[in-house]
Amino acid sequence: MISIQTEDFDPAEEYSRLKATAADAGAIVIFTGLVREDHDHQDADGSPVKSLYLEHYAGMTEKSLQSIVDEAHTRWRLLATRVIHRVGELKPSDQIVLVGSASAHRQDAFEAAQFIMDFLKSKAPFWKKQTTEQGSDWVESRDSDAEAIERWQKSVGD
Amino acid sequence: MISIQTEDFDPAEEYSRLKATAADAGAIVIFTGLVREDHDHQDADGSPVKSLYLEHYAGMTEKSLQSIVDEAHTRWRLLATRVIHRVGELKPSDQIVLVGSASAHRQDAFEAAQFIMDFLKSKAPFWKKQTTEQGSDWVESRDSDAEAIERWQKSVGD
Amino acid sequence: MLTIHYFASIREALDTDSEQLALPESVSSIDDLIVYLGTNNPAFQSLSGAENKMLIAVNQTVVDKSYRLSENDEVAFFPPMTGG
Amino acid sequence: MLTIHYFASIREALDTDSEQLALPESVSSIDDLIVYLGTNNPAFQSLSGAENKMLIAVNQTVVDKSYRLSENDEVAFFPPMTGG
Repeated sequence: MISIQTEDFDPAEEYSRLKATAADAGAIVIFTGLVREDHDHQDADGSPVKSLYLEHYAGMTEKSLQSIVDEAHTRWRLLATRVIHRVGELKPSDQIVLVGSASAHRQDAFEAAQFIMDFLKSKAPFWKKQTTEQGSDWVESRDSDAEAIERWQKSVGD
Repeated sequence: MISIQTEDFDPAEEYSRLKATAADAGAIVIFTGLVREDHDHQDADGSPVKSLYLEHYAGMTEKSLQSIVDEAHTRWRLLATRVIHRVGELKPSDQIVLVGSASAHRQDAFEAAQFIMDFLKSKAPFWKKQTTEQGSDWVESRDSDAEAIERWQKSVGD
Repeated sequence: MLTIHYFASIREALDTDSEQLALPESVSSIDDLIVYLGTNNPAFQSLSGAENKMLIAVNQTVVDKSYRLSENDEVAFFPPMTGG
Repeated sequence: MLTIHYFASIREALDTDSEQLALPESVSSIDDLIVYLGTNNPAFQSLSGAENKMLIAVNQTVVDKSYRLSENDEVAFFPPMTGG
Protein backbone atom coordinates (compact mmCIF):
# COMPACT_ATOMS: atom_id res chain seq x y z
CA MET A 1 0.00 0.00 0.00
CA ILE A 2 1.22 3.48 -0.92
CA SER A 3 0.15 6.77 0.69
CA ILE A 4 1.10 10.35 -0.10
CA GLN A 5 -0.12 12.61 2.67
CA THR A 6 0.45 15.83 4.57
CA GLU A 7 -0.42 14.21 7.93
CA ASP A 8 2.12 12.48 10.14
CA PHE A 9 2.14 8.68 10.41
CA ASP A 10 2.68 6.18 13.22
CA PRO A 11 5.41 3.59 12.59
CA ALA A 12 3.98 1.42 15.41
CA GLU A 13 0.64 1.22 13.63
CA GLU A 14 2.35 0.35 10.33
CA TYR A 15 4.40 -2.38 12.03
CA SER A 16 1.25 -3.91 13.56
CA ARG A 17 -0.53 -3.77 10.23
CA LEU A 18 2.34 -5.44 8.38
CA LYS A 19 2.57 -8.13 11.05
CA ALA A 20 -1.18 -8.78 10.83
CA THR A 21 -1.24 -8.75 7.01
CA ALA A 22 1.84 -10.87 6.44
CA ALA A 23 0.83 -14.22 7.87
CA ASP A 24 3.85 -16.27 8.95
CA ALA A 25 6.34 -13.46 8.34
CA GLY A 26 9.75 -14.14 9.84
CA ALA A 27 11.19 -10.67 9.25
CA ILE A 28 9.75 -7.18 9.31
CA VAL A 29 11.78 -4.09 8.47
CA ILE A 30 10.50 -0.59 9.17
CA PHE A 31 12.60 2.25 7.81
CA THR A 32 11.73 5.79 8.85
CA GLY A 33 13.28 8.91 7.33
CA LEU A 34 13.36 12.09 9.42
CA VAL A 35 14.03 15.76 8.70
CA ARG A 36 17.56 16.67 9.81
CA GLU A 37 18.55 20.05 11.10
CA ASP A 38 22.12 19.45 10.04
CA HIS A 39 21.58 18.99 6.31
CA ASP A 40 24.59 18.20 4.17
CA HIS A 41 23.51 18.93 0.65
CA GLN A 42 25.83 20.50 -1.88
CA ASP A 43 24.29 23.93 -1.41
CA ALA A 44 24.48 23.81 2.38
CA ASP A 45 25.58 27.05 3.93
CA GLY A 46 26.06 25.54 7.37
CA SER A 47 23.12 27.09 9.14
CA PRO A 48 20.50 24.73 10.60
CA VAL A 49 17.40 23.83 8.63
CA LYS A 50 14.33 25.54 10.08
CA SER A 51 11.82 23.93 7.77
CA LEU A 52 11.56 21.73 4.73
CA TYR A 53 8.90 22.02 2.03
CA LEU A 54 8.11 18.90 0.01
CA GLU A 55 6.56 19.35 -3.42
CA HIS A 56 5.37 16.43 -5.54
CA TYR A 57 3.79 15.63 -8.91
CA ALA A 58 0.39 14.25 -7.88
CA GLY A 59 -0.51 11.23 -9.97
CA MET A 60 2.98 10.52 -11.24
CA THR A 61 4.20 10.10 -7.64
CA GLU A 62 1.80 7.25 -6.93
CA LYS A 63 2.51 5.71 -10.34
CA SER A 64 6.28 5.76 -9.95
CA LEU A 65 6.17 4.49 -6.35
CA GLN A 66 3.88 1.68 -7.47
CA SER A 67 6.31 0.64 -10.18
CA ILE A 68 9.19 0.66 -7.66
CA VAL A 69 7.18 -1.46 -5.22
CA ASP A 70 6.12 -3.84 -8.01
CA GLU A 71 9.72 -4.28 -9.04
CA ALA A 72 10.66 -5.05 -5.41
CA HIS A 73 7.95 -7.73 -5.31
CA THR A 74 9.42 -9.24 -8.50
CA ARG A 75 12.95 -9.32 -7.14
CA TRP A 76 12.29 -10.54 -3.58
CA ARG A 77 9.83 -12.86 -1.90
CA LEU A 78 7.73 -10.37 0.01
CA LEU A 79 4.58 -10.92 2.02
CA ALA A 80 3.68 -7.22 2.30
CA THR A 81 5.12 -3.76 1.75
CA ARG A 82 4.15 -0.27 2.87
CA VAL A 83 5.23 3.16 1.64
CA ILE A 84 4.16 6.48 3.17
CA HIS A 85 5.61 9.78 1.99
CA ARG A 86 4.65 13.12 3.42
CA VAL A 87 4.41 16.34 1.42
CA GLY A 88 4.05 20.00 2.41
CA GLU A 89 5.78 21.83 5.24
CA LEU A 90 7.93 19.84 7.70
CA LYS A 91 10.17 20.70 10.64
CA PRO A 92 13.43 19.14 11.92
CA SER A 93 12.89 15.71 13.52
CA ASP A 94 9.54 15.31 11.70
CA GLN A 95 8.98 11.96 10.00
CA ILE A 96 9.10 12.30 6.19
CA VAL A 97 8.96 8.78 4.82
CA LEU A 98 8.27 5.23 5.94
CA VAL A 99 9.10 2.05 4.04
CA GLY A 100 8.03 -1.26 5.54
CA SER A 101 8.55 -4.79 4.28
CA ALA A 102 7.59 -8.21 5.57
CA SER A 103 9.05 -11.48 4.37
CA ALA A 104 9.74 -15.02 5.49
CA HIS A 105 13.46 -14.21 5.57
CA ARG A 106 15.44 -11.21 6.74
CA GLN A 107 17.54 -10.82 3.58
CA ASP A 108 14.46 -10.24 1.43
CA ALA A 109 12.90 -7.79 3.87
CA PHE A 110 16.13 -5.78 4.28
CA GLU A 111 17.04 -5.62 0.61
CA ALA A 112 13.52 -4.76 -0.56
CA ALA A 113 13.22 -1.88 1.91
CA GLN A 114 16.61 -0.55 0.89
CA PHE A 115 15.82 -0.91 -2.80
CA ILE A 116 12.51 0.93 -2.42
CA MET A 117 14.19 3.78 -0.50
CA ASP A 118 17.02 4.07 -3.03
CA PHE A 119 14.63 4.38 -5.96
CA LEU A 120 12.15 6.55 -4.10
CA LYS A 121 14.99 9.04 -3.46
CA SER A 122 15.76 9.75 -7.07
CA LYS A 123 13.01 8.22 -9.22
CA ALA A 124 9.81 9.40 -7.54
CA PRO A 125 8.82 13.02 -8.29
CA PHE A 126 9.40 14.70 -4.95
CA TRP A 127 11.40 17.90 -4.49
CA LYS A 128 12.67 19.40 -1.26
CA LYS A 129 13.11 23.07 -0.52
CA GLN A 130 14.87 23.91 2.71
CA THR A 131 14.69 27.09 4.71
CA THR A 132 17.54 28.24 6.93
CA GLU A 133 18.32 31.66 8.40
CA GLN A 134 20.04 32.40 5.10
CA GLY A 135 16.84 31.90 3.10
CA SER A 136 15.23 29.13 1.07
CA ASP A 137 16.89 26.82 -1.45
CA TRP A 138 15.86 23.85 -3.50
CA VAL A 139 17.87 20.84 -2.37
CA GLU A 140 20.14 19.52 -5.10
CA SER A 141 20.22 15.84 -5.95
CA ARG A 142 23.24 14.00 -4.58
CA ASP A 143 25.67 11.87 -6.55
CA SER A 144 25.58 9.30 -3.76
CA ASP A 145 21.87 8.78 -4.42
CA ALA A 146 22.54 8.10 -8.10
CA GLU A 147 25.28 5.65 -7.07
CA ALA A 148 22.92 3.92 -4.64
CA ILE A 149 20.71 3.09 -7.59
CA GLU A 150 23.52 1.82 -9.79
CA ARG A 151 24.35 -0.99 -7.39
CA TRP A 152 20.94 -2.57 -8.08
CA GLN A 153 22.16 -2.93 -11.71
CA LYS A 154 18.99 -4.01 -13.53
CA SER A 155 16.99 -0.78 -13.63
CA VAL A 156 13.28 -0.35 -13.01
CA GLY A 157 11.14 1.65 -15.39
CA ASP A 158 11.61 5.31 -14.64
CA MET B 1 21.97 -1.14 24.44
CA ILE B 2 21.68 -4.92 24.50
CA SER B 3 19.03 -6.97 26.32
CA ILE B 4 18.57 -10.72 26.67
CA GLN B 5 15.17 -11.44 28.14
CA THR B 6 12.30 -13.90 28.33
CA GLU B 7 9.66 -11.11 28.17
CA ASP B 8 8.24 -9.76 24.94
CA PHE B 9 9.29 -6.31 23.69
CA ASP B 10 7.52 -3.42 22.00
CA PRO B 11 9.07 -2.23 18.71
CA ALA B 12 7.12 1.05 18.99
CA GLU B 13 8.77 1.82 22.30
CA GLU B 14 12.21 0.99 20.90
CA TYR B 15 11.61 3.23 17.88
CA SER B 16 10.60 6.12 20.14
CA ARG B 17 13.62 5.59 22.33
CA LEU B 18 16.02 5.49 19.37
CA LYS B 19 14.44 8.64 17.94
CA ALA B 20 14.74 10.43 21.30
CA THR B 21 18.34 9.23 21.89
CA ALA B 22 19.69 9.89 18.41
CA ALA B 23 19.47 13.65 18.11
CA ASP B 24 19.23 14.76 14.48
CA ALA B 25 18.90 11.22 13.11
CA GLY B 26 17.84 11.12 9.46
CA ALA B 27 17.23 7.38 9.29
CA ILE B 28 15.95 4.80 11.74
CA VAL B 29 15.74 1.10 10.91
CA ILE B 30 13.86 -1.33 13.11
CA PHE B 31 14.22 -5.00 12.22
CA THR B 32 12.01 -7.52 14.00
CA GLY B 33 12.41 -11.28 13.72
CA LEU B 34 9.35 -13.48 14.35
CA VAL B 35 8.80 -17.19 14.98
CA ARG B 36 7.56 -18.86 11.79
CA GLU B 37 5.20 -21.80 11.73
CA ASP B 38 6.50 -22.83 8.34
CA HIS B 39 10.14 -23.37 9.22
CA ASP B 40 12.49 -24.39 6.45
CA HIS B 41 15.52 -25.75 8.17
CA GLN B 42 17.43 -28.73 6.85
CA ASP B 43 15.80 -31.09 9.29
CA ALA B 44 12.27 -29.86 8.57
CA ASP B 45 9.73 -32.63 8.34
CA GLY B 46 7.03 -30.41 6.92
CA SER B 47 4.75 -30.20 9.94
CA PRO B 48 4.13 -26.76 11.44
CA VAL B 49 6.19 -25.52 14.35
CA LYS B 50 4.17 -25.51 17.56
CA SER B 51 6.82 -23.95 19.74
CA LEU B 52 10.42 -22.87 19.74
CA TYR B 53 12.77 -23.07 22.70
CA LEU B 54 15.72 -20.68 22.77
CA GLU B 55 18.75 -21.60 24.83
CA HIS B 56 21.73 -19.28 25.33
CA TYR B 57 25.11 -19.08 27.04
CA ALA B 58 24.54 -16.39 29.66
CA GLY B 59 27.49 -14.04 29.84
CA MET B 60 29.02 -15.00 26.53
CA THR B 61 25.83 -13.92 24.75
CA GLU B 62 26.06 -10.35 26.02
CA LYS B 63 29.80 -10.29 25.36
CA SER B 64 29.52 -11.50 21.77
CA LEU B 65 26.58 -9.20 20.97
CA GLN B 66 28.52 -6.28 22.40
CA SER B 67 31.49 -7.05 20.17
CA ILE B 68 29.19 -7.26 17.12
CA VAL B 69 27.57 -3.92 18.00
CA ASP B 70 30.97 -2.32 18.66
CA GLU B 71 32.18 -3.49 15.26
CA ALA B 72 29.07 -1.98 13.64
CA HIS B 73 29.81 1.35 15.34
CA THR B 74 33.35 1.18 13.93
CA ARG B 75 32.20 0.47 10.40
CA TRP B 76 29.28 2.88 10.12
CA ARG B 77 28.43 6.31 11.46
CA LEU B 78 25.72 5.40 13.95
CA LEU B 79 23.94 7.60 16.46
CA ALA B 80 22.36 4.72 18.40
CA THR B 81 21.75 0.99 18.21
CA ARG B 82 19.49 -1.43 20.05
CA VAL B 83 19.50 -5.23 20.29
CA ILE B 84 16.91 -7.31 22.11
CA HIS B 85 16.91 -11.11 21.95
CA ARG B 86 14.41 -13.29 23.71
CA VAL B 87 15.18 -16.68 25.22
CA GLY B 88 12.99 -19.48 26.55
CA GLU B 89 9.75 -20.83 25.11
CA LEU B 90 8.18 -19.02 22.12
CA LYS B 91 5.17 -19.63 19.88
CA PRO B 92 4.61 -18.97 16.16
CA SER B 93 4.26 -15.23 15.36
CA ASP B 94 6.02 -14.30 18.63
CA GLN B 95 8.74 -11.69 18.36
CA ILE B 96 12.22 -13.22 18.88
CA VAL B 97 14.69 -10.48 18.11
CA LEU B 98 14.84 -6.75 17.47
CA VAL B 99 17.72 -4.81 15.97
CA GLY B 100 17.41 -1.05 15.72
CA SER B 101 19.81 1.52 14.32
CA ALA B 102 19.74 5.28 13.96
CA SER B 103 22.03 7.30 11.75
CA ALA B 104 22.21 10.55 9.83
CA HIS B 105 21.98 8.58 6.57
CA ARG B 106 19.92 5.62 5.48
CA GLN B 107 22.79 3.56 4.09
CA ASP B 108 24.53 3.43 7.47
CA ALA B 109 21.35 2.56 9.35
CA PHE B 110 20.37 -0.20 6.89
CA GLU B 111 23.79 -1.80 6.61
CA ALA B 112 24.50 -1.71 10.34
CA ALA B 113 21.17 -3.39 11.17
CA GLN B 114 21.78 -6.06 8.54
CA PHE B 115 25.35 -6.61 9.72
CA ILE B 116 24.28 -6.99 13.34
CA MET B 117 21.54 -9.49 12.37
CA ASP B 118 23.90 -11.51 10.17
CA PHE B 119 26.48 -11.88 12.91
CA LEU B 120 23.92 -12.38 15.67
CA LYS B 121 22.54 -15.35 13.69
CA SER B 122 25.72 -17.37 13.70
CA LYS B 123 28.19 -15.76 16.10
CA ALA B 124 26.10 -15.18 19.23
CA PRO B 125 25.57 -18.27 21.40
CA PHE B 126 21.86 -18.94 20.91
CA TRP B 127 20.39 -22.31 19.97
CA LYS B 128 16.88 -23.07 18.81
CA LYS B 129 14.93 -26.23 19.44
CA GLN B 130 11.68 -26.56 17.59
CA THR B 131 8.70 -28.71 18.47
CA THR B 132 6.30 -30.01 15.85
CA GLU B 133 3.75 -32.84 16.00
CA GLN B 134 6.65 -35.12 15.06
CA GLY B 135 8.62 -34.18 18.18
CA SER B 136 11.43 -31.84 19.11
CA ASP B 137 14.62 -31.14 17.18
CA TRP B 138 17.54 -28.79 17.50
CA VAL B 139 17.55 -26.46 14.51
CA GLU B 140 20.64 -26.91 12.37
CA SER B 141 22.69 -23.96 11.25
CA ARG B 142 22.13 -22.92 7.66
CA ASP B 143 24.78 -22.48 4.98
CA SER B 144 23.03 -19.29 3.88
CA ASP B 145 23.73 -17.77 7.29
CA ALA B 146 27.43 -18.55 6.97
CA GLU B 147 27.38 -17.01 3.48
CA ALA B 148 25.62 -13.91 4.81
CA ILE B 149 28.62 -13.33 7.05
CA GLU B 150 31.20 -13.86 4.33
CA ARG B 151 29.92 -10.92 2.33
CA TRP B 152 31.02 -8.56 5.11
CA GLN B 153 34.60 -9.75 4.36
CA LYS B 154 36.59 -8.29 7.26
CA SER B 155 35.54 -10.49 10.17
CA VAL B 156 34.66 -9.40 13.69
CA GLY B 157 36.11 -11.20 16.67
CA ASP B 158 34.06 -14.32 17.34
CA MET C 1 -4.06 20.34 -26.47
CA LEU C 2 -0.81 19.57 -24.67
CA THR C 3 -0.88 20.10 -20.91
CA ILE C 4 2.50 21.23 -19.61
CA HIS C 5 3.44 21.10 -15.92
CA TYR C 6 6.43 22.73 -14.24
CA PHE C 7 7.73 21.70 -10.83
CA ALA C 8 10.01 22.91 -8.06
CA SER C 9 12.82 25.30 -9.11
CA ILE C 10 11.58 25.31 -12.72
CA ARG C 11 8.05 26.20 -11.63
CA GLU C 12 9.41 29.04 -9.52
CA ALA C 13 11.77 30.36 -12.20
CA LEU C 14 8.93 30.46 -14.74
CA ASP C 15 6.37 31.61 -12.19
CA THR C 16 3.92 29.13 -13.77
CA ASP C 17 2.84 25.70 -12.64
CA SER C 18 1.10 24.67 -15.83
CA GLU C 19 -0.13 25.76 -19.20
CA GLN C 20 -2.12 24.43 -22.13
CA LEU C 21 -0.79 24.51 -25.65
CA ALA C 22 -2.12 23.36 -29.01
CA LEU C 23 0.60 21.07 -30.42
CA PRO C 24 2.46 23.45 -32.80
CA GLU C 25 3.10 22.28 -36.41
CA SER C 26 6.87 22.57 -35.93
CA VAL C 27 6.85 20.28 -32.87
CA SER C 28 7.05 16.52 -33.16
CA SER C 29 9.52 15.59 -30.40
CA ILE C 30 10.27 16.85 -26.88
CA ASP C 31 13.43 18.36 -28.37
CA ASP C 32 11.26 20.42 -30.74
CA LEU C 33 8.98 21.42 -27.87
CA ILE C 34 11.95 22.67 -25.83
CA VAL C 35 13.13 24.79 -28.76
CA TYR C 36 9.58 26.11 -29.28
CA LEU C 37 9.07 27.00 -25.58
CA GLY C 38 12.56 28.57 -25.40
CA THR C 39 11.90 30.79 -28.42
CA ASN C 40 8.90 32.30 -26.69
CA ASN C 41 10.41 32.41 -23.22
CA PRO C 42 14.08 33.21 -22.51
CA ALA C 43 13.69 32.01 -18.91
CA PHE C 44 12.73 28.56 -20.17
CA GLN C 45 15.56 28.61 -22.69
CA SER C 46 18.15 29.11 -19.97
CA LEU C 47 16.56 26.44 -17.74
CA SER C 48 16.69 23.88 -20.54
CA GLY C 49 20.48 24.20 -20.91
CA ALA C 50 22.37 20.91 -20.45
CA GLU C 51 23.97 22.12 -17.21
CA ASN C 52 20.56 22.26 -15.51
CA LYS C 53 19.79 18.52 -15.82
CA MET C 54 16.13 19.24 -16.54
CA LEU C 55 14.06 16.04 -16.59
CA ILE C 56 11.01 15.43 -18.76
CA ALA C 57 7.97 13.23 -18.17
CA VAL C 58 5.26 12.49 -20.70
CA ASN C 59 2.04 11.10 -19.32
CA GLN C 60 3.75 10.73 -15.96
CA THR C 61 6.66 8.61 -17.14
CA VAL C 62 10.20 9.96 -17.51
CA VAL C 63 11.24 10.06 -21.20
CA ASP C 64 14.22 11.39 -23.12
CA LYS C 65 14.23 14.33 -25.51
CA SER C 66 13.69 12.23 -28.62
CA TYR C 67 10.23 11.20 -27.41
CA ARG C 68 7.55 11.79 -30.14
CA LEU C 69 4.67 13.84 -28.82
CA SER C 70 0.99 13.23 -29.48
CA GLU C 71 -1.92 15.64 -29.24
CA ASN C 72 -3.27 15.58 -25.62
CA ASP C 73 -0.03 14.42 -24.04
CA GLU C 74 0.68 15.54 -20.48
CA VAL C 75 4.23 16.90 -20.43
CA ALA C 76 6.17 17.87 -17.32
CA PHE C 77 9.52 19.59 -16.82
CA PHE C 78 11.32 19.31 -13.48
CA PRO C 79 14.75 19.18 -11.83
CA PRO C 80 16.25 15.89 -10.57
CA MET C 81 14.10 14.39 -7.82
CA THR C 82 15.08 14.75 -4.17
CA GLY C 83 12.55 12.69 -2.23
CA GLY C 84 12.87 10.61 0.90
CA MET D 1 39.81 -26.03 38.30
CA LEU D 2 38.47 -25.90 34.76
CA THR D 3 34.77 -25.20 34.48
CA ILE D 4 33.24 -26.93 31.46
CA HIS D 5 29.83 -26.00 30.05
CA TYR D 6 27.79 -27.93 27.50
CA PHE D 7 24.96 -26.40 25.50
CA ALA D 8 21.99 -27.39 23.33
CA SER D 9 22.24 -30.79 21.60
CA ILE D 10 25.59 -31.49 23.27
CA ARG D 11 24.19 -30.74 26.73
CA GLU D 12 21.27 -33.09 26.02
CA ALA D 13 23.41 -35.88 24.60
CA LEU D 14 25.69 -35.80 27.64
CA ASP D 15 22.85 -35.14 30.05
CA THR D 16 25.10 -32.60 31.79
CA ASP D 17 25.19 -28.84 31.57
CA SER D 18 28.49 -28.32 33.33
CA GLU D 19 31.25 -29.93 35.31
CA GLN D 20 34.42 -28.98 37.16
CA LEU D 21 37.72 -30.60 36.45
CA ALA D 22 41.25 -30.16 37.79
CA LEU D 23 43.41 -29.51 34.72
CA PRO D 24 44.91 -32.97 34.04
CA GLU D 25 48.70 -33.28 33.58
CA SER D 26 48.24 -34.68 30.05
CA VAL D 27 46.14 -31.70 28.93
CA SER D 28 47.72 -28.53 27.61
CA SER D 29 45.48 -27.68 24.61
CA ILE D 30 41.77 -27.95 23.82
CA ASP D 31 42.72 -30.82 21.52
CA ASP D 32 44.19 -32.64 24.53
CA LEU D 33 41.10 -31.88 26.61
CA ILE D 34 38.84 -33.35 23.92
CA VAL D 35 40.92 -36.55 23.89
CA TYR D 36 40.85 -36.68 27.69
CA LEU D 37 37.06 -36.15 27.94
CA GLY D 38 36.46 -38.68 25.13
CA THR D 39 38.52 -41.35 26.86
CA ASN D 40 36.33 -41.12 29.91
CA ASN D 41 33.06 -40.63 28.05
CA PRO D 42 32.19 -42.41 24.75
CA ALA D 43 29.20 -40.06 24.25
CA PHE D 44 31.54 -37.06 24.24
CA GLN D 45 33.96 -38.87 21.96
CA SER D 46 31.29 -39.35 19.30
CA LEU D 47 30.06 -35.75 19.64
CA SER D 48 33.56 -34.40 19.12
CA GLY D 49 33.91 -36.11 15.71
CA ALA D 50 34.65 -33.70 12.86
CA GLU D 51 31.22 -34.30 11.28
CA ASN D 52 29.49 -32.71 14.27
CA LYS D 53 31.04 -29.27 13.88
CA MET D 54 31.37 -28.87 17.64
CA LEU D 55 32.48 -25.35 18.60
CA ILE D 56 34.63 -24.45 21.57
CA ALA D 57 34.76 -21.28 23.65
CA VAL D 58 37.31 -20.48 26.32
CA ASN D 59 36.42 -17.71 28.72
CA GLN D 60 33.41 -16.90 26.52
CA THR D 61 35.33 -16.40 23.29
CA VAL D 62 35.32 -18.92 20.44
CA VAL D 63 38.75 -20.51 20.01
CA ASP D 64 40.20 -23.31 17.89
CA LYS D 65 41.43 -26.64 19.13
CA SER D 66 45.07 -25.57 19.40
CA TYR D 67 44.18 -23.10 22.17
CA ARG D 68 46.47 -23.56 25.23
CA LEU D 69 44.46 -23.99 28.40
CA SER D 70 45.21 -22.39 31.78
CA GLU D 71 44.09 -23.47 35.21
CA ASN D 72 40.68 -21.83 35.98
CA ASP D 73 39.64 -21.41 32.33
CA GLU D 74 35.94 -21.55 31.55
CA VAL D 75 35.52 -23.94 28.62
CA ALA D 76 32.32 -24.49 26.66
CA PHE D 77 31.34 -27.00 23.99
CA PHE D 78 28.35 -26.33 21.75
CA PRO D 79 26.94 -26.88 18.25
CA PRO D 80 26.91 -24.05 15.63
CA MET D 81 24.79 -21.14 16.81
CA THR D 82 21.26 -20.66 15.49
CA GLY D 83 20.05 -17.39 16.95
CA GLY D 84 17.82 -14.69 15.54
